[in-house]
Amino acid sequence: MTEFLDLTEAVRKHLNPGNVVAAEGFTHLIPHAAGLEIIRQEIRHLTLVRMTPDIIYDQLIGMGCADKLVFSWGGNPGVGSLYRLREALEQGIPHALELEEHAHAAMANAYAAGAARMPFAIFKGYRGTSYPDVNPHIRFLDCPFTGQKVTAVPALRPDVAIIHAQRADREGNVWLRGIVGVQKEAVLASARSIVTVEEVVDRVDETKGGTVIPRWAVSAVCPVPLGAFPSYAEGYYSRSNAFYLRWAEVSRDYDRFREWMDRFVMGTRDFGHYLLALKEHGYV
Amino acid sequence: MTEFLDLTEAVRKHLNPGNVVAAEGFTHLIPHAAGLEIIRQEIRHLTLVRMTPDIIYDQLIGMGCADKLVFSWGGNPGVGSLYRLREALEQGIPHALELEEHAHAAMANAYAAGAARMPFAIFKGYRGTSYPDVNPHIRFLDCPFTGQKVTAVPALRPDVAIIHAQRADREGNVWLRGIVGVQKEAVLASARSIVTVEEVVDRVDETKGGTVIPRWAVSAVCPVPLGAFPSYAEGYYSRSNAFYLRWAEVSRDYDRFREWMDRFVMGTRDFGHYLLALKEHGYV
Amino acid sequence: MCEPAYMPEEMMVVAAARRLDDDDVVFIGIGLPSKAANLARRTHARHLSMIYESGTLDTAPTVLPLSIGDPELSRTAKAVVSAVEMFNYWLQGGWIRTGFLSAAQIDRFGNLNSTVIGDYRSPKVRLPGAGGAPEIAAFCSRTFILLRQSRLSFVETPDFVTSVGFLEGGRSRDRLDVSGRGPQAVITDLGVLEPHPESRELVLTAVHPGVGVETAVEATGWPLQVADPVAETAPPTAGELKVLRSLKPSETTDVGDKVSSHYEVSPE
Amino acid sequence: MCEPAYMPEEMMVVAAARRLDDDDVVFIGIGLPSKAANLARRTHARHLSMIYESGTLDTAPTVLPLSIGDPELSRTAKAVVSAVEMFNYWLQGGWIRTGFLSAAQIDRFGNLNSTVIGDYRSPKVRLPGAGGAPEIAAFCSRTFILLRQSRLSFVETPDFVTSVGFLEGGRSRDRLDVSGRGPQAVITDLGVLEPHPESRELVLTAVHPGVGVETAVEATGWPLQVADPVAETAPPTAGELKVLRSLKPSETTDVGDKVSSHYEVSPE
Repeated sequence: MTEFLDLTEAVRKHLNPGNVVAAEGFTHLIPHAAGLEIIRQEIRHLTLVRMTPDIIYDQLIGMGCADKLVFSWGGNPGVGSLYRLREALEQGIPHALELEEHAHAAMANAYAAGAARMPFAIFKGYRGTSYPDVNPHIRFLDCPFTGQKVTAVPALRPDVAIIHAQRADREGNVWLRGIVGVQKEAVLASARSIVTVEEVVDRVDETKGGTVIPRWAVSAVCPVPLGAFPSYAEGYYSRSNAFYLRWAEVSRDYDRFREWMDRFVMGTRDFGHYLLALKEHGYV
Repeated sequence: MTEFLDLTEAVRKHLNPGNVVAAEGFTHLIPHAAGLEIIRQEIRHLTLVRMTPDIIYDQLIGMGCADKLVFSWGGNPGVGSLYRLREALEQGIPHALELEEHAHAAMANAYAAGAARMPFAIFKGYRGTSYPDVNPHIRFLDCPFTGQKVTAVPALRPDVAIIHAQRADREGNVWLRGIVGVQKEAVLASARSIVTVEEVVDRVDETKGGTVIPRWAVSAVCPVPLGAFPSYAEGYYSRSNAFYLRWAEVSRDYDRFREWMDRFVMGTRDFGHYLLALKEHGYV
Repeated sequence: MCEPAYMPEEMMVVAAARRLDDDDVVFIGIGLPSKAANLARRTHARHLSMIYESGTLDTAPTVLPLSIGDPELSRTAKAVVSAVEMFNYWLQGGWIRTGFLSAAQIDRFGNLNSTVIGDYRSPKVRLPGAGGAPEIAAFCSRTFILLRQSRLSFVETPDFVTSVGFLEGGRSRDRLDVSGRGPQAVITDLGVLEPHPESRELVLTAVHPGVGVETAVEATGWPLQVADPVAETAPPTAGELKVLRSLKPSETTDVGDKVSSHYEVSPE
Repeated sequence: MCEPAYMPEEMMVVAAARRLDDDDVVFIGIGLPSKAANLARRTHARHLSMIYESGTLDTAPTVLPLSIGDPELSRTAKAVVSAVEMFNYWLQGGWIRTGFLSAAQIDRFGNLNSTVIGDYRSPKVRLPGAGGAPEIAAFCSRTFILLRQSRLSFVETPDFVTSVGFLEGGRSRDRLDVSGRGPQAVITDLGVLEPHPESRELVLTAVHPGVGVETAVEATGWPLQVADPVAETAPPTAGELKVLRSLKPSETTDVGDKVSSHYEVSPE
């Protein structure tokens, strides 16, 4: 059953060092504010899970919060590399990062299996690829009826899911619309969940579209306007493509990255102050 | 890629004797008009598949169209028995009916597996029940990662899916809203599909809610207003509970049932004339 | 103060409703469970979440739905999900706290038959079958069984097990790897049976007002264990009955006019 | 008539667009494939269905989306589905006719690497990884690969196979039980390579205007087979170029004002 919490409190209450954390968002509604709060609280030894790690995961990795990454596509969408991710893997900066690498279909099915409390998922992926050679979590089994070979991956059951949504009602029922990716599955697969929302309204339902996640499936709801920035929230604000481009500059060199993070993230007390600092320095 | 057809033509084109047919609808949007057209065309030796066979399946079975039924709950909802189904199973009237019996969870997963072109589905059902004793299509296998036992059922891959929806646009994209059951899965799992719709409109999409099935996933779209009667179409008309009650009277005795079907179904040339005849005799 | 008169079925509904909590998440079918949940939501459990098998989450019907697919349910639901999602994510996923079940037969361990009376291949009475019952029995954290008590339904050995209770009793359910804890009470028209904490055999723990223990024992097809002492259910209060009787079924409109407008052809 | 000047990338996009049919159902990523599909939809293939990996079915963007999750895509889509549904029902389900792929490395059988250059455990260059590419490669009925041709990318042995082409050639792909037929063409900045009907080895079947066969052979890291005769791609028409150059990227608005209104505190 959910409770309304300040984001700082929610992260303090639900995130512990060593947790498996899925901060999901598939090209939309990416929970940047919550990710930055994890960095601010210096929570370490995390296993980060996400289909499409982008800037916020680059930041978490660069700041040394992650021991392991479970993912299926890691890049700066439309721009290029994630330099902090690449340097972690190519040079162990700031420290080595363990990988469990998948394709999107495997991750999506693994979340769905987690949400359904299944120990594993089956699908038809990975045939003819090198992934089974480098990921021991990819196995094959035979259909008990036809003998056909199918692919199996273990279910994802994170300790904490974090997503951003457009709205919650006053009881904490969450509503999101637009591209939804695996956000619902991530929440349902996880032991705990934090949902940041653009605003709190009187009622949410699906009669005019969108998806509702009931309050009893969510641990904490935190109102954080613009909480997906530089990602977007359909109906609220658009993606800051400029920030994604500037991130390539900011993040390319480790020292520059640290300086930037120290100033804008570690040096601000919450997401609102971070945004105001970005604005002051011309980033928004 | 879809085409607009008259319901009579669509059934003639896509249904063949011996086909596996899933005319789905979970308490809503049940494709009665299409089912009656199968009866009118006397298409036999069908394997009928549906989670919740109700009146229309009772009619198909009583008229001898079905050799086999794959199902998970067979009753007259809120009323009681389906007498034609019961007499087929208890007394072989009009002929014996082979059963493949499941629980809802198994059927839903089997459709989803069919839609995903998987040979089988896994879930956690049937533990401690008698179903595996009477249904050889229920098997168990071990998780390749944890050794946990999971349940397996074969995928459903019908020859033809039939559903009813509220709307199609002029290109044949289908839109439905309200309770959706397994309709989308049934269409995607089947080799061919017929969709009857209440009306044809200029545009359908999901921006104000509902679900769209794209035209290229549907074989035929047939405008049939009231095509779900005595079931309902949310936003169009409500369920005729009175008809469900009267069906218990009409169907209890085989001869009475045959007489009724001969008069109202075999004796009318299409669904419109059937409804007019029902109206004339006080059934609506 | 004189107690109001009531029907046995009303006692069942009231007894079931009282067991629901304010923050409950309840999976319900039509009939008595729907009445019980709607009564609870209008009395002591205003935040209760009602979930119907048709895929409607957190419905708030203003009338009593006539079927699990009543449009009143989807109209007032916070979310409507597909059958696949309902069974996999919500039921098997373990999010539903309380489930209601009924059946044609029950045994001393709460195993239920709603499939067939007689032999499966040549049935005496063919019943509707499983539906979602096996999953409700397996995956709701707890279940309540609502069932009129008689030797025909409370049997030594059911002809079929559609939905599992405590299997063979004791800890035998645990080996099934199902997340639900099993039936917590069987509420009948005569009283309440609850599982013994060790043996998991159903024990008569309460009788409804005016019902003798012997009546309940007589109506049971196995030697019924009886708690000592047996409680007596508090009768329905005037308030409970008033709310219960105010629950009106949803209405439907006739399609006759629509038949005419769509299909009646004016004479050429 | 003098032919219009154009960039090599424009030739690639035009050559790709021409291969799309009016009733095509196309799975596209950002960049050249998105341009090709949008060009086709505005010229000869007005009924083409565009599907983006983010879950948007049958989108009709009025501008060129900047990412697969551009709000223009969900705003104009007929349907928006979850990632689970996209990969299971639509891609693996076999409903998508045409897929586009790219990569850092390709071999003579159209196997693609977008994962890593060098050793997987100690990479020289770590690339973004698979995303949906393995499923596009496996389950779209046919795929087109868009890739600039050079010895760095057209290699004897890729460091990793992210997405399967014709595996080891011949009928070896058939044993994988994937429904898609594999790559039908590799469209580069120099020409077009198509699989040999028997060996499935990529053969240079066309060069773009002004490109010599030798240039293409030189830019290939294996001994490139060349069709006899080699066709020459028709250059982009003025009409194609006009439409292609009219495709404008989607615009975004700055959130600066919203930062102020939500977070700027007036002095106390």
